[in-house]
Amino acid sequence: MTAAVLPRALPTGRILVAAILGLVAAFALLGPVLVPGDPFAQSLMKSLAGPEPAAPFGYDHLGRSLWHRLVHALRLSPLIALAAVATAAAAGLVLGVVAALRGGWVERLLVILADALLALPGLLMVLIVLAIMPGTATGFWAGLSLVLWVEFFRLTRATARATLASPAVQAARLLGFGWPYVLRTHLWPEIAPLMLTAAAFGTATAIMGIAALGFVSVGMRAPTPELGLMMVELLPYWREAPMALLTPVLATFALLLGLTLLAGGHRT
Amino acid sequence: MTILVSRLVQAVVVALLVGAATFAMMRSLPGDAAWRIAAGRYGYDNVNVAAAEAVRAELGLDGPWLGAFLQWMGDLFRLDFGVSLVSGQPVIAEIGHQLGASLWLALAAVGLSLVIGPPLGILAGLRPGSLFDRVLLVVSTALKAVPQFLMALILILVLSVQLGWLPAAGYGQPRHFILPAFALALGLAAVNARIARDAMASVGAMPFYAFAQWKGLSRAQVLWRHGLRNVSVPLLTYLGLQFVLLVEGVVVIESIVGWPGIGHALVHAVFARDVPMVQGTALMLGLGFVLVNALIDLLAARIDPRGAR
Amino acid sequence: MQNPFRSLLAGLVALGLALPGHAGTTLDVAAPFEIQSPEPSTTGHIFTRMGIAETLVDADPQGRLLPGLATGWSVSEDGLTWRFTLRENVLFHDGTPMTPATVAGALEIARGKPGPLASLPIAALTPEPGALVIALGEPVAALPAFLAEARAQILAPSAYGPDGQAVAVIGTGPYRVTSLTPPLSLRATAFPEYWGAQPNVPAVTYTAVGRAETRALMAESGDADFVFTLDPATVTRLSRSDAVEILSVAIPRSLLLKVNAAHPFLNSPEARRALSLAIDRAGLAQAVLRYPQGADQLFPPAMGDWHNPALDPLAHDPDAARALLAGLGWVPGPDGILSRDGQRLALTLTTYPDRPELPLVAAVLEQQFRAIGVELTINSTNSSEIPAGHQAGTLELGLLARNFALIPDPIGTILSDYAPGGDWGAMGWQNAEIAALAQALARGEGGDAERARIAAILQEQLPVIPIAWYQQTLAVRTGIEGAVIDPWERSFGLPGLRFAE
Amino acid sequence: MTLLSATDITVLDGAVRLVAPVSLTLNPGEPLVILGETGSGKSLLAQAIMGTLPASLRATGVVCIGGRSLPAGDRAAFRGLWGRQIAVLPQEPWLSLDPLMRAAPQVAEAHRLVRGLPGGAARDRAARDLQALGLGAASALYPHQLSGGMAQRVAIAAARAGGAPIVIADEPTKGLDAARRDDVAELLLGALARGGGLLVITHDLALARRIGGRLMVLRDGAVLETGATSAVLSAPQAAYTRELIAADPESWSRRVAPSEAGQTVLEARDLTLSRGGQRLVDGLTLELRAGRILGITGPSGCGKSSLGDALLGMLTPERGQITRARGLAPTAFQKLWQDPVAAFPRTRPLGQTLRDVARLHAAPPDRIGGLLDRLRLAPGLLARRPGSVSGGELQRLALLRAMLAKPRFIFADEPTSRLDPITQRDIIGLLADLARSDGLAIALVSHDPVLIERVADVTTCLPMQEGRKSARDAAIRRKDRGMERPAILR
Repeated sequence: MTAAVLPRALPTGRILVAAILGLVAAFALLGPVLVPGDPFAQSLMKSLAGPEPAAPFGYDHLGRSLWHRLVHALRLSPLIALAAVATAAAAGLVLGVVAALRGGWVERLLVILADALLALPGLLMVLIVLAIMPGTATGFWAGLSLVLWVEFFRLTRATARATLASPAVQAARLLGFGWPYVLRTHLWPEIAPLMLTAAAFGTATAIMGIAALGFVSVGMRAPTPELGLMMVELLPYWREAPMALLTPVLATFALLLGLTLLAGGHRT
Repeated sequence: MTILVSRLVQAVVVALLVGAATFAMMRSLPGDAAWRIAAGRYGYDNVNVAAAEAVRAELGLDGPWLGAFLQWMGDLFRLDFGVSLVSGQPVIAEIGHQLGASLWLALAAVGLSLVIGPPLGILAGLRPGSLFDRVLLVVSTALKAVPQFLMALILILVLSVQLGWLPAAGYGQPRHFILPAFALALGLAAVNARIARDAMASVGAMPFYAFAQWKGLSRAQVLWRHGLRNVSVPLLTYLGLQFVLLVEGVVVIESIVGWPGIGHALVHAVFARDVPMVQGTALMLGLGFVLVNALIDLLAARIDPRGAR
Repeated sequence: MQNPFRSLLAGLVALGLALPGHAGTTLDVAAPFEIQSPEPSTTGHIFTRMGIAETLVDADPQGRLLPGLATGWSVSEDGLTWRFTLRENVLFHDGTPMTPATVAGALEIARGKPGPLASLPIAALTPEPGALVIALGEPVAALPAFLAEARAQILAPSAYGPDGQAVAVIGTGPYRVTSLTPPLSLRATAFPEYWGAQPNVPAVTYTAVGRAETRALMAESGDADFVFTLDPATVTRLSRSDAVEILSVAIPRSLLLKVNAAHPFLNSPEARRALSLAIDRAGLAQAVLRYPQGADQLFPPAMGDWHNPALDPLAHDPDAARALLAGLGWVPGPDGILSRDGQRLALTLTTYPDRPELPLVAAVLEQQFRAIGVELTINSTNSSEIPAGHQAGTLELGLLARNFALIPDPIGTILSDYAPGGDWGAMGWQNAEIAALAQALARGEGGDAERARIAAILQEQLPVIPIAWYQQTLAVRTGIEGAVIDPWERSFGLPGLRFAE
Repeated sequence: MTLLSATDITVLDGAVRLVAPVSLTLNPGEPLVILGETGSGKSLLAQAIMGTLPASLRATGVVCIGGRSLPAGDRAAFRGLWGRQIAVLPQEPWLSLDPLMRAAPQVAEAHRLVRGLPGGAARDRAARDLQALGLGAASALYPHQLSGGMAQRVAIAAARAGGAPIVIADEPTKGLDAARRDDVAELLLGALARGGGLLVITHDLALARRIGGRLMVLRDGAVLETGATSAVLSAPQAAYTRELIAADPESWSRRVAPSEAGQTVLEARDLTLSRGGQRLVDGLTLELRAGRILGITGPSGCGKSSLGDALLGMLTPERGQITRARGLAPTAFQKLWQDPVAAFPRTRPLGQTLRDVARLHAAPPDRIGGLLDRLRLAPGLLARRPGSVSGGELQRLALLRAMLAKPRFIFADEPTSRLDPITQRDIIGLLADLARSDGLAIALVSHDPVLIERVADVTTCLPMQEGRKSARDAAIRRKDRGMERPAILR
């Protein structure tokens, strides 16, 4: 079963990924440099007004610049998502390796825990954690980390088990190499590409989750600019200002498309 | 047999996790739980000290930590989910109402996704690398990048608001199913199609697939007799995992279109801090996953006799 | 891949369109309130609105009390004994007759639960032949108005479980419940043995739709015939549509800023007035609420004689606001935020998203207060945080929508909110004069002069800062006649509706 | 009359010619054997004749079958011949049966759908076919419940059910034990009895000898020589053919052991091993001495690899004792694997891996270079990754890596079973040299008793333990199948 039979991504995928994610990142980072402004500043007279130099994407229903709100939103969700993914990846990696190395009841316990978490819808866990944690952003971070580590754990453990039982690792052990060497030269090169895929996928999942909960009004709170929240706020004005609603919709789609492509186009 | 035992263990741990999480939720409600519950019960116009005190007296919200936890888990394992803090109805009864609505929606969505996804995926998998395969890859990738709530939003804008073809919300008639079911199904179908495509491509590259043709069977006969059955196993297994995705979608979509299902109830319960309802619904969803996957395990074992490994 | 997909889609859509609706015989109502249970103390307002349950006393759109299940009432000289003559030949939906004893029993249960009745000094409820006698510990002039409130609805004895919780809705109204599926829907059909005129529409449904956008879409797509409460943007949009008719009426509900007057930053009337001057009510009303005007005093004109047209209207004048704050010793800091004795003028505003306009208004206020150097942190949370914060003394500012017509006589709300203060009213503020005036009014003493004085004191002291007066909006499908909005939010007026031929 | 004739068949990968113009004919009753090593183009030639080439390759030439002339490039035209004119036997019978279908229906479906028998008659025919092959009891089993030989016979029955007169078998003995080889040859020859044609593609001299008929030796896509099989094998004309024949263990001369045995390196007493609850080795005693080669042989799944793990300290014996000679470093015990690619970190350049080992064992800087020379390896290989080096070279690099650790004992677990005969002889020769010159104790595992007999000083034959059949099959399956299910599930 080689790459020829299962194309992992679009042939032009890499360029597309770089272009889309680069564009979104550039916008999020450089947006306010190009056009300085405040995502919270209102000018009610400009409610739903069209684009102008100070607000290239026009204004929302409260006369806040969509350009700047979008910049803020495109920093917020990815930041929370990346923080959660980093935490989850670190936890999953460590626990996965520990489980594969130690085996026995440590492994069994971790696997049972991971399996049980797998049975619970991620958004549900995030909702419960949000209800427990004081801050919304920290709540999202904690909740998403709790949900996402399972995937990293499972990947790491499966790969580590296979790799650690492989002749290559047996050979290294027979030759007298210690575990640190084995982990570095045998395990990490096998896990790293999987981690990238899982991280891209996890980031997309996290961003979707934040937006979805924002959209049903149980996520980030107004007036924080957040993608889902922006959409639900602008939905009533669809007829008056369709572009105002489409702006966050398209931005979300671009961001998620880039991440999905980065994750490899297909994944179970 | 071992499959079922491990699923049973999974179910028990799911229950433990849900119980612990909801207990923590109960104990750590920001602000006073009695106030929250009173607000959920009596509405913002009428929540006041008197209402909050009435709730506090009724629920006995104060008490020592450990005893309360043991009591909580004990109730859980006796399948006593208690009474909704908001409505005062037994949680079981409320969920009983809502489960049906969600189940129908989920079934409609899964059915629709199976009608759309796997046939296209198998068609693409029969000719890996063909134009059709590449187009399907692009379409399914794009669809996968659209979160379900966004899909619902787009469908509502296009089908309901602009074209006026379908009701944007509501429940009770068959036409109400179409929009939410599609919103859920398109995302599922995008992934289904990929799974089916990869499975088909991989089955198609297997020696037995070529050998069946060498025996003299026609392409269609080989696909029908040897292709579909082998593709169905990974597809089925994946469907089980997809259940979580489906449930998440149901939670979000139900809230958007006002579907009186378990997902809607869950979001509401979280918002109103109706912890027994959160516990009941979460447990139902988690155990639903375990049950569905146990059934799929059994079915897969029937189709694929090679055993679980 | 396009073709099979598209034809499938088209097929399903066609299927959806081909299925028979039930238009013509059934009227579908969509409103934001969820049905929690058959319990009147939580869900009663839906049952009275839908014409399923009734109260002893009724009210017209002007707030005048009318006979309901009681045909008339009288009070003794000392104001302590009320006698309500009960309507005869009234049947509950289970076929049992309404008797003085069942009425007394229903009210007895109602006053044991949280609600306006619980606060009344009722000494005894005594059934007498053809009448109910209520003995009070002290005079309550507005007692009939209290009995017009939804939670005082009269249900049959069989509606209650042994613990007094309602287990079924068995009322006396023109509609009888055929199915009740909390939290979202309810169906009812006309009750043939109703004591009054039969409704024109034989069947009604109620659907709880929490999201304003969704309600708007349902109104637009014709999926609901009668949509209660629309968000501002929808009103603008739907008013251009031929498919629906928009009704709008001023109601006795105000959007106001609850101020912790005990807070060191806010304990002088000047400080509160400064905040008030910072608010651009007209701009806010037009841009956010899409109302023609903002509130220039607490009581809206819809409250009739409580509205005092003679008051100096509240104005928008940021310069005056800054001057007032400067007079209190506040000095602008480098970032424009005022400070005094090393303390920044930073406040937390608590509000709740149940009413979608509140977070929006909060966001606007944040900017408008910043313009006079006041920093606002918005905490949009559960609605109970406001009364809870009031009780704990931790609330600083609360943005809320206050209904002055929980009962059709605002005196009930005034008493609980401002004499001296209450969960949804004044906080850390006491005014003996208001308390005395309000209590007198409650006993049935005094009239317009007392009401005007109360309004004037509130305008001067600003324990709460009025921002806007609410309009209730309603979308009715074109072709449905007879729709009126009840400003007291007691009824949808379903029996008066008819489908045009 | 000719059953099949192929004229000027070439196979091209783009502009690269993989098979030079080759012509052949197949006559009734006279088998044709195409002999060649991996990469000789023998399989491509067969595929071109059958019309089963992968889509990325192009074929030219003409194939005449049953009176019809088909251009070799027209793949679709061959489709109608499969099962009806040509019965194609697959390389790996296990992978060629639908894993989700019982054995009998896989035969019956060809009777029904190809030959056109009604359902009941097809089932009866299939049952009789299987009965005739001694598989009566196996007809209700799934492929994973069959042994390799049984699967091979089911596949033959299924391939022939369509009634095709010509049988083409591509490496029919791949993955089978030596003992099964003769059974397969017997079956294939059975097809000839009824006037059919037989084309066998193999690298296996023994099989070629058993089949007889005519032989065609292929190398680099070109025919080196043809002739009667017995004639070619007894008096090869081409140098390459001679080399090929010489590389067959049958032709090796017996190794002469050093007269004096060295000291004992490792000793196992009353060793009993179990794995996964299965008893593998029971009460085995053996001794390994410096300079000596211990041959270990036995059927697949008898516990050869587990014995190695135990000797190397990677598996704790259930009973018995393993004693290592005093004063030896733990790293003096090394191993060679059957699949050398799996024995190296996949993504690391080989040179880097070797330098890591050299550094760990404080080997002098020129040690790697010296060993490269000694093992006849080009230094350029060091820049490559394991996947892009040939199996023979990689196995020698694995040996080099083991040598860096200054071993006293090497457990060589089927080190040549995946290699071509000539390379096999090379590697085994190197091992024998090292045993002599460096005084290494070597345990050599092979399923080929002839090879062991020629090389080993002492031989241990591990018997199959009772009740181990199913576990053995599982073990074989794990080794044989790179892939059991779609990758998604793994």
